[in-house]
Amino acid sequence: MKLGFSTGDELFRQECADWLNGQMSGEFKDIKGITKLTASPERRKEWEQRLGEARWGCIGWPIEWGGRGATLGQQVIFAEEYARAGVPGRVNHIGVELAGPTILAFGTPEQKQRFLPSIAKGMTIFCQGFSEPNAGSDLAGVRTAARLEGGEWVVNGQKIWTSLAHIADWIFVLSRSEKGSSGPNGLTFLMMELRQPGIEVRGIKQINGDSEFNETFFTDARCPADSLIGAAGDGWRIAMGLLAFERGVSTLGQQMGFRNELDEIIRAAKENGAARSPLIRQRIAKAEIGLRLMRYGALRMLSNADHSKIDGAALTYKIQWASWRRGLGELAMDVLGQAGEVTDTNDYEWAALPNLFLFSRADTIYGGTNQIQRNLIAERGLGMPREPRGDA
Amino acid sequence: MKLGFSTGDELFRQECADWLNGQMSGEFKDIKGITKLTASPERRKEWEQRLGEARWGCIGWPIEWGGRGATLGQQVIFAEEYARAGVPGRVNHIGVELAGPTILAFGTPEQKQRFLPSIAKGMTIFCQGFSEPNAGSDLAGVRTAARLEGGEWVVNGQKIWTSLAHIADWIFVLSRSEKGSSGPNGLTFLMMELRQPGIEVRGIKQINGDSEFNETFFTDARCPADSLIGAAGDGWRIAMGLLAFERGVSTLGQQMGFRNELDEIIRAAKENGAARSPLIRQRIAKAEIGLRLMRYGALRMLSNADHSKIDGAALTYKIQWASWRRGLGELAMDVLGQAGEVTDTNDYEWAALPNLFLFSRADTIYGGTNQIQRNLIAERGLGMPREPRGDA
Amino acid sequence: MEFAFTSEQKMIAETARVFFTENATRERTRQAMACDGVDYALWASFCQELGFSAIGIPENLGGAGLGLVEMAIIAEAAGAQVAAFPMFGSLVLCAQAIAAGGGAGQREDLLPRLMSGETIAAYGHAATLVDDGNGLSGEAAFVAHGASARIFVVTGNNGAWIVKADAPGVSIAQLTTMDQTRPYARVVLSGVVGEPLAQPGKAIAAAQRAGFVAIAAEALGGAQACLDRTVAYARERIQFGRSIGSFQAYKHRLADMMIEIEQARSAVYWAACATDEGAVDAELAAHAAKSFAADTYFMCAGNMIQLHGGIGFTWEHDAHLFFKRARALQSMLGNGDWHREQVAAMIFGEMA
Amino acid sequence: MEFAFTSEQKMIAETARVFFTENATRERTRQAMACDGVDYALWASFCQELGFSAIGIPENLGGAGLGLVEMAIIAEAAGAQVAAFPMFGSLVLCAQAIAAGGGAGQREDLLPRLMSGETIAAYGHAATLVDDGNGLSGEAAFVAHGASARIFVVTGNNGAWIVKADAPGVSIAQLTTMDQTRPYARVVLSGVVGEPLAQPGKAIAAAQRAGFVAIAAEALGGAQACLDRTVAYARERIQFGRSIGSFQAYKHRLADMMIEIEQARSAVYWAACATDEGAVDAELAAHAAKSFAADTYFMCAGNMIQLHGGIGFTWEHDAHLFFKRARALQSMLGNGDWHREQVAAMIFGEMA
Repeated sequence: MKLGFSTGDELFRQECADWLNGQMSGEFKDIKGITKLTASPERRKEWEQRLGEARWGCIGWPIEWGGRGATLGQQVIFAEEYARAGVPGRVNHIGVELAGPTILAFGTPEQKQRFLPSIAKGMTIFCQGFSEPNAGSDLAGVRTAARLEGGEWVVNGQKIWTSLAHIADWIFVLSRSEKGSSGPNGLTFLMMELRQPGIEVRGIKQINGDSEFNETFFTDARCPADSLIGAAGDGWRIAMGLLAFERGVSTLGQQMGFRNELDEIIRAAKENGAARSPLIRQRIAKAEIGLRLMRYGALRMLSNADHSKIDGAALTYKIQWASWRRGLGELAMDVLGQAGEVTDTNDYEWAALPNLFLFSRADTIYGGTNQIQRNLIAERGLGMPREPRGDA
Repeated sequence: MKLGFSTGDELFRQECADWLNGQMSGEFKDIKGITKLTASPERRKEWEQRLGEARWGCIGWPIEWGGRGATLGQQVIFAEEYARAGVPGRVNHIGVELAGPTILAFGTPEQKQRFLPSIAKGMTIFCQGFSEPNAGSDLAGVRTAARLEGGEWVVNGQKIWTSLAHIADWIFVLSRSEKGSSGPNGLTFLMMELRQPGIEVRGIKQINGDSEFNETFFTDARCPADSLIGAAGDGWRIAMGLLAFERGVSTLGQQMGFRNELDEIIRAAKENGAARSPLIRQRIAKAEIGLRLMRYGALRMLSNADHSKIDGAALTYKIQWASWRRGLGELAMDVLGQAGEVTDTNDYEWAALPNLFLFSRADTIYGGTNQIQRNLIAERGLGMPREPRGDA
Repeated sequence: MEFAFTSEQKMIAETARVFFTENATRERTRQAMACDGVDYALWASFCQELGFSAIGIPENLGGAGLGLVEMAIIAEAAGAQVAAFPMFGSLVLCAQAIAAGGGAGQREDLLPRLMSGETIAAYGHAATLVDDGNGLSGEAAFVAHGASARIFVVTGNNGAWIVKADAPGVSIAQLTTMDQTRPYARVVLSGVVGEPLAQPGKAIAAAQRAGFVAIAAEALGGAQACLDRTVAYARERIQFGRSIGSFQAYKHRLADMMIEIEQARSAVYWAACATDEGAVDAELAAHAAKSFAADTYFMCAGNMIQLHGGIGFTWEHDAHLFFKRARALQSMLGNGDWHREQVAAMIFGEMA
Repeated sequence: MEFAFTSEQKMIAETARVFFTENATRERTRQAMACDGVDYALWASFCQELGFSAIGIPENLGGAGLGLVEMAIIAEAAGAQVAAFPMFGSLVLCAQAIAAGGGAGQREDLLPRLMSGETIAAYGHAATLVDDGNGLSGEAAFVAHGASARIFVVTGNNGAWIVKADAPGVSIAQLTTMDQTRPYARVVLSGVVGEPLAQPGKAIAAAQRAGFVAIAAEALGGAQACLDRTVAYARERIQFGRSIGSFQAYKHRLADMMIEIEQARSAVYWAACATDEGAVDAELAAHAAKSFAADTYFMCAGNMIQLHGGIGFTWEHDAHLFFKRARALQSMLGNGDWHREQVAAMIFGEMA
């Protein structure tokens, strides 16, 4: 058991930091420090391409597909340095962390050739179409219909919470391809071009006044017959595999973002005197401890070589960070006091901490609500009986 | 809406206080301030009889049955003054608050004559036999069997958590009188003499080293055929009615006990300096507020004339006090520090506050666990679907 | 035992409920949110047609002769709809301050105008407020509905004054505020001629007393509305082929909301009643009610979002209105920690 | 990424698990509880047969040359069985203090005796301890397994000493203790001749460091055992005609336990590893681990009682052993609030 990184790793860390800091103090200075998902989309697409050119886009991928075949340790280091340098979040994180790995695992050689290099170069931006208005956390309740017609899939239905759909080029869609099927059967996984007449994207305005999420409507939207990943009807298995990719190295980068948020709270508490309150001090200490434990939980998760055993750290990670961050938003407001409830802008645009308070209410909902997470933990982690589905 | 009591009520309060204080500084001085349920059982039976003689035993009952026909306000006042005077809890509280009211509501004229005056006089002590080892919170799972044989009920089975069974004269027993019946059907409610060869009572030693509760074993135990309350098979309805009596005036007396516990914590915090900790101060303030809200909740409950509407204050009361008191036990220990973890006695006997810490773990379990309470609140109070029974 | 509404109080509650449900609709509230957070039509009919604006003001001052219990009933009903109107600043804080601490002339001049709704008043506190002979100077940072007010009651550490919004030296900046149904303004005074209230101590005490109870009552109404609306949603929403309300995790969260709300209800009417009756524990009750009910509201509004899933954090859904109001009530007039610290000081006998 | 047990560490963990499961049985523990809280047979075989008693002591002092990670592994396994033996006082606190701060003679004399189990040592702190020339005087209030010890390490605000239990002026009173598997004694010194440790600062720092981590590890083991035993119970218990584990409220509580335990596990091995590696955040990690893991244990033990229903608060059931140990670990060597306050001071840069 070891925590420290090797000398080689530390050299690699310096290399990452140098390159990233160079970019952020040079050509991409204008996007440094952006935290909102929706800000400066065009410049951030250019940033994806710059990452791709320099082969920093998908360092964990095999070299043949545009990656560097980096070790886990190196991926961790890159994610940390990325966040430390104040680089904004990846607008193609779905392509890099979900679509790419799925294609790597389940795609045909042609699909790999078609998509992987292009994702790695930052030329193809992906978004995901999973949730539907009447099937929030319940993917098996998907109704969006796909039928094969004249060598094409024709898709009709509606997806919701399709984050980044207003930026993306492609969407992968979980659709019901067997008429009359229900539950997890008869689902198919399709990759579709987003910019086509049959697809309309509408922003969903949220509690914080911003629109990170979208609704996406499919009206006789089309894609070629070979756009499916895996076999027809195999969508459930793919979707489940894909969700499994959601945990991993990127969590450490995410945590660096959390670190920045907590540091800003600590700064604010020092400035306005809240740091003198023993009650606030306890809460800040708890937040600090929680964040550290996320880090070491993630390291345990990444160090776990025995994938046959259920990894408790991985299984509990989503609810842990989501609950932690929601609490952080409340702490932020309690540190700021009423000053956190007003903004200098005219447009209901919020500084980082009040925005954290508002947006973090979504953290415990998307990607599986806290309630769903507890079901999963109890069922997969502890072998408790599964929650029965109704037949309504 | 009014909080204050009338002048007449205040005069009555003085009368109660005078009499109770007279007893507690006179003949019953030796039992003043006792908090343990199990302490001085013989003297406390004598105290029940003294209450009965002076007609203070069941003041809310009709005059013809040994009560005073006291108003609710007077009952509240008596309960408060009873606790304020440091009088130990009633060893016949089951007779006074459960058995008596049940007989009043469902008993035959003969049963009323047989039991009510005797309970009111403190001559007949009751305990209850509801829970069973395999049917903790699930009364419909009762297995203790009763069969009619030669003009007598013959009872076999086992009850658990029969508090005060080592003191009581009578027990009321929820039994299964229809062979092969299950769930809430086929249950019968019997009143049995406790001191008979077929009934054995064994104390259950608890976490705090004491034995407030018992197991009671029935081996061909007998009672006359007319010992049933209501009709045969009607036990479920009676049991449910009886549980409804569990809330009421006595809660205010119970709260005076809580008041004493909280006051002792406040005293300890002043003495050992914990009162200087802002964290402890917050928790003590919360405890104080919680206790006050229990009081005003109980007053709302008692003031509620419209029994057709579900009374939210009544429905949420059990979980409220139980959770509050469990938290109080934790607060007590945090105020005391390690000093709360040792006792001067050789026999694992605990002072009031550490005992509160240990015993209060039971508060959220007996009389319906917190989980059962939340079911009831959601189902009865909010109309949510009922939890399905399995068929295992 | 009479700790229950009288039939007159029941009638007031029902009238208020119907009034706010019919008038403080989501459409009208959202229109008000886009401007200064005042639904002027609502305000006019509340003051002039319904006749509840005089509640809490003694009859000899032209009021309705009803007390804090009735005021709490109204605030509860308004809170249930997150009504966008300036009752809190104008009728609760300012009118109570003037009624309790104003001179005869001030009462006669101002109270009728406030009760009719003709003049909106707002209440601001500035610890640094001084009258140095050249007028009042100082800054009140978070004045609820301050940009809609024609007069202010401003309080400092040694006095309370009436200040006209259009008096020279007054500058008012409306602030973009998280709770758009009750936006704050920053009010800066530089050498402003104010009219001192005759008995500032009494005025401030009355405003606080009423303010704590009104906030608590509003929070109670809001919390109950969060529960009611979530219960309604639970009845119709199907997930995993089952009514979502059939999931025990869901049910138990609703139960937890109800448990807190029932206590908040006891707190609000205890505080209101104790104040009206002049009970010895009235002050403790007000601190208890303010802190407990605001926390209950925040908990319920947070749960409302969570239990609605994704739709719950959209702008379109009303959940965020409750959530933001709940947050505002937590931090107004002292946060929960501060109120509990007051309670602790009373418990430990550290206050007179 | 090597933040996982090596194969040697896995072997130690498995050996320890088997050892404590087989030896620290409920029957033997209850026998020890009725006396001085020491299962002497367990103690002897732990020290002499298993050979883990030298863990945490450097090889040049006769130890096993393994570090806090290995010590945490052992403490975790012992905690899972609420083992009644004096490892914590004797091997963690005292041996670490002597190894780090004792003179050469003290180490050579005492460490072998402690590691062999022949001598039990206990550790006490007395803020008022003074050596006024006539010997040491003062009182250490809560000395774990103090009545079973032959020697003490006692620390005051300006020193640390070895004191023999049978030295003139030492009086030891065993106290009836809530956690009977680790009873406290009150040790009063009146003019006792003690032997000062050569480097008291180092000794105290080492004892604390190891103590915080060992408590955290023990808490982790206990918490996991509470979860494991409750999961086993959930599998067999039927209520309302259903497996009780099929109730979502029940499942979710188990899940909540697991969520905390996984974090506690990260905390314990982060703190152990950071200390072994001399990382800059080692001290913060130790405070974090002690407070977080002890709170986790208490939460899990409380849930264990609750989820077992009535049987859970009987003396007969083992739940109370876990519950009482959890409480003891919360208050030992500084409660959670204190440890978090240390973390806050580090965060705000108030410490050197």
